[in-house]
Amino acid sequence: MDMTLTAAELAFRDDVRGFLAASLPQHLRDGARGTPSVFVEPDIGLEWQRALHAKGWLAYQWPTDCGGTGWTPVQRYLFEKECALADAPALSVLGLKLVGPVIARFGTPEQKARFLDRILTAEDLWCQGYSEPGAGSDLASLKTRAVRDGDRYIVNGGKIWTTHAHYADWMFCLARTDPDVKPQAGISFLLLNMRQPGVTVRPIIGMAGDHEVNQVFLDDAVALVENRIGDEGQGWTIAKYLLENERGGSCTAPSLLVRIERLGALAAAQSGGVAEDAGFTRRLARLQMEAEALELTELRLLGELAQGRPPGPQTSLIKLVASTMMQQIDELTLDVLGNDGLQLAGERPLYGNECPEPIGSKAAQMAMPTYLNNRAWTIFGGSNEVQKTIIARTVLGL
Amino acid sequence: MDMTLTAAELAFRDDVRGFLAASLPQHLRDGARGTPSVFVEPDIGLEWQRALHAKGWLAYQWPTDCGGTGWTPVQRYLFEKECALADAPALSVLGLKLVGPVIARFGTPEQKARFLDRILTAEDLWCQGYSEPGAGSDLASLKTRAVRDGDRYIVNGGKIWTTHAHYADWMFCLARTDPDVKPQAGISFLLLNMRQPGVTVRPIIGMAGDHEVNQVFLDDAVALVENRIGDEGQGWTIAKYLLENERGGSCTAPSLLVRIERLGALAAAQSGGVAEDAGFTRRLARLQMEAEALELTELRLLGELAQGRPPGPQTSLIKLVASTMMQQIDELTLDVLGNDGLQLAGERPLYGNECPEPIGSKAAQMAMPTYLNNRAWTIFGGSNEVQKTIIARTVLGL
Amino acid sequence: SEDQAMLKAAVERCVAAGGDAGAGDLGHRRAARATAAGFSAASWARLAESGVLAMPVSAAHGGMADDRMALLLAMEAVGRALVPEPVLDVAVIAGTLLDVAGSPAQQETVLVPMLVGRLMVSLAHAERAARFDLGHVETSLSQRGNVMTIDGAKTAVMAGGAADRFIVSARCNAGICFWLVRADAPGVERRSYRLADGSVAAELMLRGVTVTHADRLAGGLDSLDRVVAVARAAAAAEMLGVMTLLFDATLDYVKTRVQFGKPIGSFQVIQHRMADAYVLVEQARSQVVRAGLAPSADFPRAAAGAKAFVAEAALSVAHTAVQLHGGMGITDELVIGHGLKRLRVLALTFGDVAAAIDDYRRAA
Amino acid sequence: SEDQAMLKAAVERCVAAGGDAGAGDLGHRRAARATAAGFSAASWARLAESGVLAMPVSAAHGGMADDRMALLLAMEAVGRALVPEPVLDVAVIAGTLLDVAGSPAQQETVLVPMLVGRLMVSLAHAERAARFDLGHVETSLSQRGNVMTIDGAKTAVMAGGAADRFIVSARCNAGICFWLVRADAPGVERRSYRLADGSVAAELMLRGVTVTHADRLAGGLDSLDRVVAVARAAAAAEMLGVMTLLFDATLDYVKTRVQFGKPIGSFQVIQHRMADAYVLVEQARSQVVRAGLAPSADFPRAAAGAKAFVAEAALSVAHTAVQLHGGMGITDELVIGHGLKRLRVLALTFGDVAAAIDDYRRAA
Repeated sequence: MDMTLTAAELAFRDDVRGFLAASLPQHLRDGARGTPSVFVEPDIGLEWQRALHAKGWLAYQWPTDCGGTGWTPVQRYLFEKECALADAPALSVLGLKLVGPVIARFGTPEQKARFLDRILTAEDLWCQGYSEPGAGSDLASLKTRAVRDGDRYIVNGGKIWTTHAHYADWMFCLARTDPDVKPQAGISFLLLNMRQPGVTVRPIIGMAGDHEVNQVFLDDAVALVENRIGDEGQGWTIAKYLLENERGGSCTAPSLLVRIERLGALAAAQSGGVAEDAGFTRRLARLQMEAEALELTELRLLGELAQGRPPGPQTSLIKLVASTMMQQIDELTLDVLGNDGLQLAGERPLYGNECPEPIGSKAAQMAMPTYLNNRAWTIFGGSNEVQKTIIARTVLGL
Repeated sequence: MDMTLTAAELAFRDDVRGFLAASLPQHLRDGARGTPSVFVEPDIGLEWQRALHAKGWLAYQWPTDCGGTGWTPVQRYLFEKECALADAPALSVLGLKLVGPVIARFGTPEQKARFLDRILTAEDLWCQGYSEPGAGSDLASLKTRAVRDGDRYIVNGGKIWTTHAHYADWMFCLARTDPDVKPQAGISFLLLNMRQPGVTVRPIIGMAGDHEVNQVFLDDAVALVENRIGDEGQGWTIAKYLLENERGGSCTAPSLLVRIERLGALAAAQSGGVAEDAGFTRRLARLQMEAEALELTELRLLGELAQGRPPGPQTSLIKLVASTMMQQIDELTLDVLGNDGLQLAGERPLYGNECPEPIGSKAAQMAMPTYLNNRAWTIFGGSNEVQKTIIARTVLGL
Repeated sequence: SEDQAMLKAAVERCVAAGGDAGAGDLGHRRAARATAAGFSAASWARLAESGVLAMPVSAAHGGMADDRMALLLAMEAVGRALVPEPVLDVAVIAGTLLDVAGSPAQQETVLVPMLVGRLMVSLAHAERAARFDLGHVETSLSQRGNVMTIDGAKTAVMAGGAADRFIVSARCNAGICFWLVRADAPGVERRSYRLADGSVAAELMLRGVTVTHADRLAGGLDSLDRVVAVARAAAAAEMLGVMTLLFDATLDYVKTRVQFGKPIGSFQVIQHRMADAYVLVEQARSQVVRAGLAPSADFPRAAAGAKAFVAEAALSVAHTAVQLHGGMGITDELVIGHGLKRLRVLALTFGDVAAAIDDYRRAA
Repeated sequence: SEDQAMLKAAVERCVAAGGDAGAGDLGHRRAARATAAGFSAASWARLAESGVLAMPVSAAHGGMADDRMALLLAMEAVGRALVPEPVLDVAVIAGTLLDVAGSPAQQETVLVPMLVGRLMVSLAHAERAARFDLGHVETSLSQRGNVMTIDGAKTAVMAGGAADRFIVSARCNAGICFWLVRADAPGVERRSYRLADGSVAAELMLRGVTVTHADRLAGGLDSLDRVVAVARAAAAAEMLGVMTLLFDATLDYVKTRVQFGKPIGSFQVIQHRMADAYVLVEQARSQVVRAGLAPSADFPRAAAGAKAFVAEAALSVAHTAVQLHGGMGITDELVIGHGLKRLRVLALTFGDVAAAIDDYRRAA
C-alpha cells in the first residue's frame, strides 16, 4: 500500500532496505528460501536475530520500556514487508512474539529482568506447552498437573505438537494447579526449564519428513513458583491473550503478496503455456485480490491496535484468511510446476552443502515440502473451525 | 449410458422416441421451454398428461396393480431421458409421484378406487400440505390441529409454500391429531378437499415474479375420517416414505445433461469467444463429469430399488448433488449470456402470444427467472443442510 | 474523514426519505419499479437537490470528483438502501463522461440540467457482438457532404427506458467517438425492457440518425477509461452496501428464526456459514477502501480488482442469505431477493467478473 | 461379476500380505520406501506370482486386458492398501505399451520376464519442455550409415530408479517412435530422485545412445493413446482406493476422537463435512465404473473424465482427512499423510487435471 505512505514512512522504508542490503548475507537468504516451513532452524535463525538485536530492531513487537522500538503499525508493516521481500529468515515467534509480550505484560520486575533480555540475546530458546494428546482444540480439558510443593511445582503429564522443543532451554506451559474448580479456572501459566531429568522429548516427524514438532513427557518435572506468570488460576486469561497476540499484530499479507508475485514469475518460466492459461491467470489474480484485501484488513486492525485496543477476535479473521490463502498458493504452485513439483527430497536442510541438486528448479524442490508442512496452518494456533466459532460467538453474537 | 443398453432396451427407447415425435406437439414443447420452473402450468401440463394417460405410460411410477407400467429402472430412466431431450412438459409430481404412491401403498381399497384414477385423468389436481410458517425444515413441530368430530376432523391452522394450491382440488396434509404424545407420534396424514369455505389460499410471489406457491389458511376446515391415509398417528411414517419417494426413484441426470449440452451450444452462439475461454470450458466440463457420475449413481440406486429395497437415505445424496448442480448450471448460463441474461420480463407465461419478444434469444429470456426460481432447489423438499444431516446420521452413523 | 461521515449521513437521510429498504420497507422500491421508468421521479428530484447526483462531477459543476472516497461512501449508502433510482447509470456514468469529455456547451445544455434532475441521460455503448470488449463498436458514423448520420444497434442501455438523451458511441475515421442523440430524434428506435432488478434498460436501433459537430463529445474512447474506472469502483461500493444489508438482515434472522427448538443461529453449520460471510464482507470492504485510496495511476487497476472481488463476494453472501432464509428467501417479500437481483445487474457494470479480472491482470 | 469379486479378494490378500496399510500398518510401506528402489522386491515377486502384474496384458501373455473392470477393481485394491510397489508405472503402463506395441521378440525377451518380476521396465517419455503435451518430444534419433543413436533428456521417468530397461520415445523421420534402451547402455546417464510418495523416479540424459532396429517398438505414438487411456482409468481406480481408505479412517477417527466432551463426529460442521466427502466418494466410484463400462470408442474420453474427476475429489477428501485428524493428520505416522502424498503423484499420471479435462472436452 505505498499509496498511503508519508514521506517519513518512505524514509523509514528506505532505512530498512538499506539495512537489509548491508546486513542480511546471502547464506541467510538462501537458508530462508530453503526452509519449507514458518520455523527456521536455529543455525540461520539466530544469526539473523543477533544482527537485528545489534541494530536494535529485534523487539519491535514489545513495549518500549522492555526494549521495544515504538514503531507505528505502518512501520511494523513496512519492516515485515521488506523482510519478506528480502528473504530474511522468519524470526522465531516462540520467545519474541509469544512469551516475551506475556512476560512484559504480566511478569514481575524480577521475571522481566530474568527472562526478557535473554530472549533477545538468544541465550534462551523457548517452546510452547499448550496442546496435549487429549486436548488439541479443546485447551480447557488439559490434564497436565502441577502440584505445589513449597517454592516449587511438581509437574506431571505431557505436551504435544511442541515446536522446536528439541532446541528449547525453556518451555512456557499451561498446567492444572487446581483440579477442583471449573476447567478454565484451575489453570496456571508456568515457565519450566527444559534442561532437567523430568523432561523427555520425543520427535514427531511431519508428512514432509521434517522434524519440527515433538511430544514432551513431564515426569515429576520441576517448575519454580517464582517462574509462574500471573496468579495461580490466571493461566487461561494469559493463554487467551497470547493466542490473540499470536494471530494479530503482525502482517501476513506482505509475505503472501511476495509469494503470489513470485508464483507469477515461476509460471512464466515454465514451458507449455501455463502462464497464459486463463484457468491459472484468474486463480492467481483472485489470490492477489484477496491478499490485497487482507493487506488493508490488517492495516485497519493495526490501526485499532495503535489506538490501544487489544487484538481481540478480529484476529481470527486474519488467521482464517491467511492460512487458507497460504494453502491455496501452495496448491497452485504445485499445479504450475507439474512433474517437477512431485519431488520430495529426504535430506535436510534444503540449503547449504548437504542439499541435493534440485530437479528443474529450487522452487520446484521446495514446493512439495512447503505444501505438506503448510497443511498445519489451518490446524495449529486454533484450527479454522475454532476460528469460525470464535467469530460467530464473539463478533456476530451467535 | 447407451453403453449399457440391451437390444430390448434400445427398442424401448425407439418406441419412446417415436411416441414423442408423434404425440408431443410443438406448443407443448414451447410451453416447457417457456417455463422457468419445475412446475408447469396446467394448460400445458394437463394436455401432456392426458396424452400419456391415453398411451398408458402415465403411471410408470406406480405399482402395476394400480395402473403402473411395470417398467424396469432402466426403462424409467430411458423414458425420462427421452422426455427431457424432447422438451416434454414436466409431469406434476404432486399427484403422480407424491400422493399417488402413498395411496397405492397405504390406502384402503375404497381410497384407491376413490382417488387414484382421478389423479391419472387429471380430474383431481393435488397440493401438498407439509410446511407451516413455524415448521419448515422442522416438520415435527407442525401446529395444524385436526380434532375428531364423529366421522370428520375439524382442521385449524395453516400451511405455507403450497405449490399450485391455487389450482388444487385436494390437499394431502399432515395435521396433529394427538397433542399429548411426542411430536412425531401425534401426526396423521389427511386428504382435505380444497373446495370448501374453511380453506383460504393467499398467493406468494417468488423472486422472479412467478406465482407458484401459496399460503393456505385452514379455519374449521373439514377432512373426512374416511379420507385419512393409514392410522391416526401414522402420519410421520407416511410422510417420510413420501419424502424419500420424492427424492428417489426418478432420474435427475438426464435433464442436467441436456441442459449442459445446450449450454455448450448456447456459448458457441455467443460473440466474444466465451465458448473458447478455458474458464468456461473447464467449468462446463466439470459439470458434465459430475452429471455423468450422477447418472451412474442414480442407475446404481435404481438397481437397488429394482431389487425391492426402499429408496432410503441414499436419495439424499442425489437431491444434494442434483440441486447444487442445477444452480451451478443456472449461474454458468447467466455468465455465458452476459448482458442478455439480465432481462427479467414481468409477463407470464413466457410462451404463447402474450410472451414478450426476448432480448437476444429465448434462452436469454429464460435464464434469469430460471436461476431465481431454482434457488428453491436447495431449500424445498428438505434443504441441503437437512440432506447432509440425514447422510451423516443414517448413512455414516454420526 | 469527518466531512465524509457527514456526507454519508446526508445521503442516508436522503435515500431513506424514499422508504428505507434497509429497514425492510420495500414500499418505495415496489412503487418505483411499478412505473414505466422503473424509478420515482420525486426521489430523483430529491437526490438532485441533496447534491448526490453531482458528487461524481468536478467542483466546477458543484461536484466533488476529487474526493473519490466520498463518492464510494455515498454509493455504499445507495446500495444499503436499495435505491431504485439510476444513480450509478445516470449520475456516475453519464455524469462522469459528460464531465470529462463534454464540450462547455454540452455541459451547459445537458450536464447541468441532468444534475438538477431535469434531463435523463444514458450511455449507449454496449453492442451484442462486443460482449464485454469496450473497444468493439460496430455502430458507425457516415458522412455525405456535410450531413453526418449514425447507423447501428446498441443493447443494455442502462436506465435507457427513461432517457431523454443518449450518449452514443460510433466508429468514424477518427476512431470511436461519442455523440449526443435525442431519444426522440428521427431514426432512433428504442425498445425498453425490464432487468432483474426491475430497472428499465433499452435496446436502440439507429437508422440514419442525423448528428452535427455540436453533438460530438470532445473526448474519445480514452475518456471512457476514466468512466469505466469510476463506474467499477462505484458499482463495487454499491454492491458492498447491498451485501452488508443482506448480511445484517440474515444475521438478525438466524438469531430469531426457531427450528428444532432453538434459533437456527445456534447451529454450528449456520454459525460457520455466517462467519464465512462475515469474512467476505470485511474483505470486500477492504477492497472498496483500496479503490478509494488508490493513486490515480493505479486507480483503473484497483477499481477493476475491487469490482471483480466484491461482485463474487457479494453474490456468495446473497446466496447464503437466500439459503438461510429458507422459503422466505426466495419470495419477493424480503430485501433478500431484491438485493440479489440488484447485485446481478451491478456485477455486469462494464463487463463481468472475468472481464474485470483480466483488466486487473493486464493493468498489473 | 463373481469372478471380479474373487479376483479383487485375491489381489487384496496378495497386497495385504505386504502389510495392510488399510489397517494402519505402515511397516511394510516404510521398509519398502527405505530401500534405494523405493519398493520391496519380495512383494514385487509376490505380485508377479499372484498374476496381478499380468492383468493389464492380453490373454496371450496370461493377462485379462479385455476385462477392464477387473483391472480397475484390482487397482482400487492396490490403492486401498497403499501398495508401494510400482504396479501402475511398470505393470500397467510399460506392460500395456509392450503388449500393444512390442514386437513378438520384444514381448518374449522383455515383457514376459517383466510379468514374472525378473525385469523392471519404465516408460521414458515425458520431457520438461513438453509440460503435459504428450506429442511434444525433442529427444531425437539420428542415423549415420547404419548406426542409430538417440540424444535428449527425459524427466519424470516413474519407477525409473530401479528400471533395467527404458522405453524411450524419440523423434525420427517416421515421427515419434519408442525404443528399448538398457539402463546400463553407454551414453545413458540416470539421475534418480524421490517423489512425494517415496517412490524413486529418474531423469535421463541420453547422449549418443546406440540402438538397433530390433530395439524399436512396432507401434508409434498412436499406440500411446491406448496406454494413456488405460493408465488414466487405472490411476483413477487406484485414487478411488486411496480415497476410500482415507475416508474410512477419518470416519472412524471422528467417531472416537473426543474434544469439548464429545466425539468430534457429533459436531454438525464435522458431520456435514463428512457428508460432503461421502458424496465425493460415491460420485468418484461412479466415474470409475463409467470408465470400466465405456465402449472402446468412448474409453479414452471416459478415462480422461474419470481421472480428472477422481483426482479432484480424492484430493479434496484427503485434505478433509488431514484437517479432521488435526495434528495427527500432518504427521508421517498415519495412513492419512501417506495417502495424500500418493494421490499427489497419481493425480499427474499422463498430465494434470486441466490436461485431462481438456482431453475429455476435445474427445466429446
